[in-house]
Amino acid sequence: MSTLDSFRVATRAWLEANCPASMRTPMPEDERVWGGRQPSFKNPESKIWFERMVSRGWTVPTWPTAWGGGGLTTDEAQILNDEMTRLNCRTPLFGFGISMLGPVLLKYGTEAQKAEHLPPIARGEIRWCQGYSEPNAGSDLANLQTKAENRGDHFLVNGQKIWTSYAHLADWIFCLVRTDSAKHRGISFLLFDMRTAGVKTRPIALISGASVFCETFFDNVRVPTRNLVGQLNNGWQIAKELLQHERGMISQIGRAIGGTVPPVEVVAKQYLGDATGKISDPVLRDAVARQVMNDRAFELTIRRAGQESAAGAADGGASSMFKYYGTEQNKKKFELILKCAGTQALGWTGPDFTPDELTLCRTWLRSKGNSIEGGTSEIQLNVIAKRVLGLPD
Amino acid sequence: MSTLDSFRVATRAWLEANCPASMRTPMPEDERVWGGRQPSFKNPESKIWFERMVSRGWTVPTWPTAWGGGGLTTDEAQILNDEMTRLNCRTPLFGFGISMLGPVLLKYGTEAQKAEHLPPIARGEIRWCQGYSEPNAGSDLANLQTKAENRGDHFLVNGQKIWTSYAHLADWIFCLVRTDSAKHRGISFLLFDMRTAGVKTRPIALISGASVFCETFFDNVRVPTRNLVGQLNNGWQIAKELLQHERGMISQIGRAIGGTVPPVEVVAKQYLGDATGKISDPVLRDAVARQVMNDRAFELTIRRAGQESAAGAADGGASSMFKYYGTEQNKKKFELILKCAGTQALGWTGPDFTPDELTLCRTWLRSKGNSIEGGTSEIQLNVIAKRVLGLPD
Amino acid sequence: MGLVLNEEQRMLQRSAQEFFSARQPLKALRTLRDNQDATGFDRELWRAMAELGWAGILIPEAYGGAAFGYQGLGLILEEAGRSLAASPLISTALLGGPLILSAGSEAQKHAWLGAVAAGERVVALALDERSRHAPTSIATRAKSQGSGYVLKGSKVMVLDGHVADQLLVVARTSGADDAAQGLTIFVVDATARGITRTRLTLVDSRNAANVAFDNVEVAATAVLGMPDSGYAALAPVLDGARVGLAAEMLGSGLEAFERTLNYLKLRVQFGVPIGSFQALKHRAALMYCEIELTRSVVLEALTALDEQRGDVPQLASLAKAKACEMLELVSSEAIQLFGGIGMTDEEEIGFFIKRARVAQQTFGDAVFHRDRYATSMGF
Amino acid sequence: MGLVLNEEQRMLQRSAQEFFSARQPLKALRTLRDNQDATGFDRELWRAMAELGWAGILIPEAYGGAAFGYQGLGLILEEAGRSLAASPLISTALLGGPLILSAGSEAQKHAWLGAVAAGERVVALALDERSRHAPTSIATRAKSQGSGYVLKGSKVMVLDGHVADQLLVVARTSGADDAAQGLTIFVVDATARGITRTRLTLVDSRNAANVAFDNVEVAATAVLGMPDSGYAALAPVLDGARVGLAAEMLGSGLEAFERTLNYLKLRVQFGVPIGSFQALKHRAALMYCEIELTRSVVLEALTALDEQRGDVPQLASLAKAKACEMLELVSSEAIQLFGGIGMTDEEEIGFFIKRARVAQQTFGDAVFHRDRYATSMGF
Repeated sequence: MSTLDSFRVATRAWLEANCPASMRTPMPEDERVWGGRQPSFKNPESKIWFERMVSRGWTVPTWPTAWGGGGLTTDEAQILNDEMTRLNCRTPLFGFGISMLGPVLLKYGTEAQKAEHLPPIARGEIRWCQGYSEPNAGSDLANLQTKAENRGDHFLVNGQKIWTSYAHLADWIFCLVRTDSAKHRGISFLLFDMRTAGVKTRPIALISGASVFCETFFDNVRVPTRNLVGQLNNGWQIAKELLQHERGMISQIGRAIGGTVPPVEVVAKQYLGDATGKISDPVLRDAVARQVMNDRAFELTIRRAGQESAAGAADGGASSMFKYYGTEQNKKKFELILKCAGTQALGWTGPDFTPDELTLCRTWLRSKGNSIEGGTSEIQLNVIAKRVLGLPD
Repeated sequence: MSTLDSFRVATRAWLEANCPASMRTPMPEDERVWGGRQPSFKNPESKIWFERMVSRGWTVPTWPTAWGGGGLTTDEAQILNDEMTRLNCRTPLFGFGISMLGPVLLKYGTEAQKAEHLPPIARGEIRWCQGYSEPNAGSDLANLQTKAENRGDHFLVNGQKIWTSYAHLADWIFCLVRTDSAKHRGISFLLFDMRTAGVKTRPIALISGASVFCETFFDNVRVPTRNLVGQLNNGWQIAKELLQHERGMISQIGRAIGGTVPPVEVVAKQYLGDATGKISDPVLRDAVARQVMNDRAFELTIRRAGQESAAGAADGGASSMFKYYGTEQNKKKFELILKCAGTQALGWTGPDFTPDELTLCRTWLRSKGNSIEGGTSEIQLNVIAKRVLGLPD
Repeated sequence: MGLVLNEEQRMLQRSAQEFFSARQPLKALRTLRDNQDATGFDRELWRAMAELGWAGILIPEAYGGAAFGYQGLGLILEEAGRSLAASPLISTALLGGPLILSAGSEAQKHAWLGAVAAGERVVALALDERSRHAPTSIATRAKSQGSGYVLKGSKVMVLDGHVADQLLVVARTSGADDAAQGLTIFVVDATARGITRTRLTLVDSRNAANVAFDNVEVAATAVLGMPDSGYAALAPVLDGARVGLAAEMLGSGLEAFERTLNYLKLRVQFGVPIGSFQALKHRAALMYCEIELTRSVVLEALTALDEQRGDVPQLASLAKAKACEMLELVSSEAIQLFGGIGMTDEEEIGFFIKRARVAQQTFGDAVFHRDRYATSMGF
Repeated sequence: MGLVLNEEQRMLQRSAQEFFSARQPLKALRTLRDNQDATGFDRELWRAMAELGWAGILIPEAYGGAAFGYQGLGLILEEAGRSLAASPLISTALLGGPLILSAGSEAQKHAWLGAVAAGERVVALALDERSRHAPTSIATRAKSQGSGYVLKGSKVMVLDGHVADQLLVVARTSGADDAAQGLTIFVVDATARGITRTRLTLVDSRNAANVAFDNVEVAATAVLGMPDSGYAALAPVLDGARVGLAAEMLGSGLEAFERTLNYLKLRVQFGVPIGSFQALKHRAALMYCEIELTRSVVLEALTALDEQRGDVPQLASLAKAKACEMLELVSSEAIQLFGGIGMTDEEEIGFFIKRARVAQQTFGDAVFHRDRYATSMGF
């Protein structure tokens, strides 16, 4: 038996022995484990599962063991992933520390920074948020104005961020700040504790109701100079890498959100199905067919891109295409659901609507943000035109 | 009885007495009278009708009688138009001289130019064509490069025009030429005889088959200086006015073309109607409904613009909106007809298709040009955004 | 179409503009929403609107109305649509009053119309029973009992149903569940025994209720007009409501578009106003065309209503379908073009998309009306 | 899906690219058109294609074919679509041969397939009878007479029908006019007495004919496979043809798109390439997405055909519908973006829109296939 085969056998056995039963069921949104200084575990088994995975370093399987990771090779990590999928194991820990900051620190961080920040991320002790957008720096992110004055041993940070996800629940922030007037070459990447004096957050209510986004204000916040990641004024490079990564994540949002709402043809049948299950309105039936066919074509395209990438024929514009098409398709899906369900999909609260119907309405509204956050659809189309099609500026 | 009422009574009587029977029927394309040095009258009665109208100056009712016109007031001209419509009288004479050059000469021409050119236009003796577009001056018309060197008593014209409608049949041309390097302030408006040495035309075949368009070549063409209309280098002002006028005409093209092809719901019923006349494919039926509803809304909007303009509330962007919407709607109409008629609308020649079916196919292809000629749809949208909506450059 | 306004209409338009911008700006709806106001509109303001003659605008002077016609009401609704004003204009001025006028006996008209025109009574139409508009799919039954009837069934999306004084209930007295024949309209006291009203909290924060009828006993005099032929009286009134709603939607679309246009001119990214980007310009120009077309069909339909023309049903479907398509486009584009800020509850633009979808579904969406238009054209 | 090509497939693709660009560029179609060529394709080239193994690409080696499968044929058709090449690939390699293979007896296979694979016989499917694809709406009847049958009826849009050596005629031997049951396929000599073939001159300058059967007598041995159950054999072959045609359409869309993209980069107006205008960029990016999606579904459907998977019918409808939508968009946008020059016959881009509309109608348009997909999904 090859080493990898042995690894697979051992991993499978460990997972089967250690993953609690309820951790093998689909995860409700509110059972996600985010860690942090005040961790919450709605389902007690999620704490057990989290702790066992932390003990293996498998919250971050490919990170070095020195930093709390599992030290796995890419192949081994793939096997772990396969086996977790096979058993329907839940992801034990979520957070921007794992998905965004960790990779940045591994690439750009000093040894001291790695030692200070990576293990707490791996162990879910510190929850991170991301300070990128500002009121006047949306699509034009590099226009950010939050200022960090270099005062020798510290930076003095003043300004405002917006769309800071979970800022009100986060312990630390990684943040793009302006350290020079040159638009792209004057941006730096700073880390600081959200408890630092001068940091304030204010949650943003979205049109869909409550939200995880905040406005975050910095008033003379003192950040130790050692919390600069990478070189001074070189933060834009880091930001670009993270943005591409984020795009990929958001193009999944539609699919994830879709997961909490039944497929469009199911909703259509529920409200418009005749005795045989056929959607009784032929015009809406055609629209539903178009929707599910494009969904299928899109899924196949994502799969194809995966194969191409595995074969080394990766396409630089793929993430923009997926971000664009996935989010637009998701918006169309909800508009179509609204047409099929009629007024029953338009309830805000109250007993005359089922919980599913109320979710439909909120999720429809939330879907409108998908084509804005993480780079608008317009920006994605610009990127495709330029990078993939080579059209001139 | 008011003067206008008397005019109406007399006009009606004259039309009833003088308009031949066949001139009160719908006019096939090939019975249009264009006049010119070699006029052709396929229907002999069209010659009688033409001559009678010329004798009244009613080929150009509002032009002064001194220039061969009818000398009518706007109100009288409206009455003439009403009465001709009432009797279904055909337009006795067509041509760019009447619709385009005449108004320009009346506004910008010298007395000598009016005396030389207007009466022959009114009497249908000279057929005009329009030299505007060039291979590299399409949407960017002001980029035109056809050069007219001022040689004292004459201009020496060299260059090439394209899309010159009926150039191969025209006697004279009105033409935009470059007399200075300043893009917009270096264009002049010249008239010359198509028999002048150095003028050559070559008809253009369109994707729909034969066409009325030509390429027109000028090789050292000598044009007398007195044939300059308006001031030197001020031709762009004239051009802009004519373009707005042309736009209005082309937005009618769809409706005119539509006139030679049955309405979309009639074609759809012909190929897809069930025993009750209902279109049997519900998805295409919905598309047909959408099409005819938008057609109706568009017609109502044109009518409304007419009322607004009569009430002095004219909208500067209306002609662009009509050009844009009318031509796009016309293209959609033919695409829909193709979907309804299936392969029967895809014949090029031959006995297995009816003449109507063959016309459908050619007209579908020709409709694609509507959103290009006279300013592309893209240009119209630019104009609406700028002039009507005030969006910045 | 009656496009060029006469002096009287211009005055009406000006007073509507002033009324809604001063007394019912969009933030009034937000306040009603945030306070979870039990009524859902401002009774004070409704009385003020009635004093201006708007509650009885379609009611002849003989019955105490202002008789200003659909074109006049259209002007008011367009302005109401701009500020998304919540009021019984649709339930009572556009539907309740006119239906009593259309179907009622002289006695019934005299009994009810004066109070409607005075803004003293809210009268709601209890018609639909499904989540998509289907005006002849009526399963609510009225059975003869003694000299009167007993009503049994349930209705959804009854506009202002929770605050109505009277309900005009469309019930089946004969015929199959989806037949136009056999429907009868009853005027029923909204607090009658056996009636349960549940106020709906909809995404647009406007007013509607579901209403259940559990063996509600009504007198024979409650029948509005003739038994079994209520649909004939209802149909033209319903078309009027569709057109009136389309006028409101036109106003909402215009307002959302103008706000978006303004944002495009002010919002700077990459050193220039985002309205200078050609792709956004073209989309704005497209919206402009759709709004212009919608205005034309709404005006034509309003005129046809006042002239009681035979093509009212066709034009009503044209106006409502076009208003639905336009407003779906404009309200969606507005959010996208406002970007992140448009997703916040703090920014008002989001109220337009919420109202849009409810208005789209009310009295038939674009699919419904395209089908109806096609049928009217014989294909 | 079989995306990553193996070495054999890469060689096939290269040879197809070379063949079509060198020997059948787009101007070959123009020449056939302008010369009003009686055959409508180049027999010489067809023989060359057969020598490369393409005529018998779906035929097992045992019957003289190359057995390269649908994925191989898809590569060839995609390249053929780029140059809009006219050849019997669809009629014979994609339909005629495979239908004999699917339905025929051993004797019939041995009798016909070798000649098909050698490019010696053109075999055409005579199926449709209406102007829109309706594969079970068959009124052409085959009545028993003696030991054989008599065929009566007429067929439209028989691809290569005017030059076919044999016709595979789908005729009704029992059942109602639109039933799938009761259809029988006959192999009929194209010159048999009673057959009238009218070549169609279509807008795309490709080959099809209307064929009339006036009491055509055929022997019992002409029945391909079993009487009355021809549709079961035809259905998978027809799905293969839909996918193959979608592959051709993908190639045409790609080529039209690349030519347009190139034009956007070269054409200068207002001092800049028109491809720098954002509105055009966004439209180009949109087309790119649609082409990418089409490629995915075509590849998946080709793979499913080779693997004889159960979801072939669903994927065939997905591929054909998507190809129709994509090519309608791309071919129309191409004309608009080329501007006036695109309207001239001299510029080749117009050939794409002409071919597109015929291909869209062939074997079912997007409306047909969305309906079929919905049915297959149970809604």
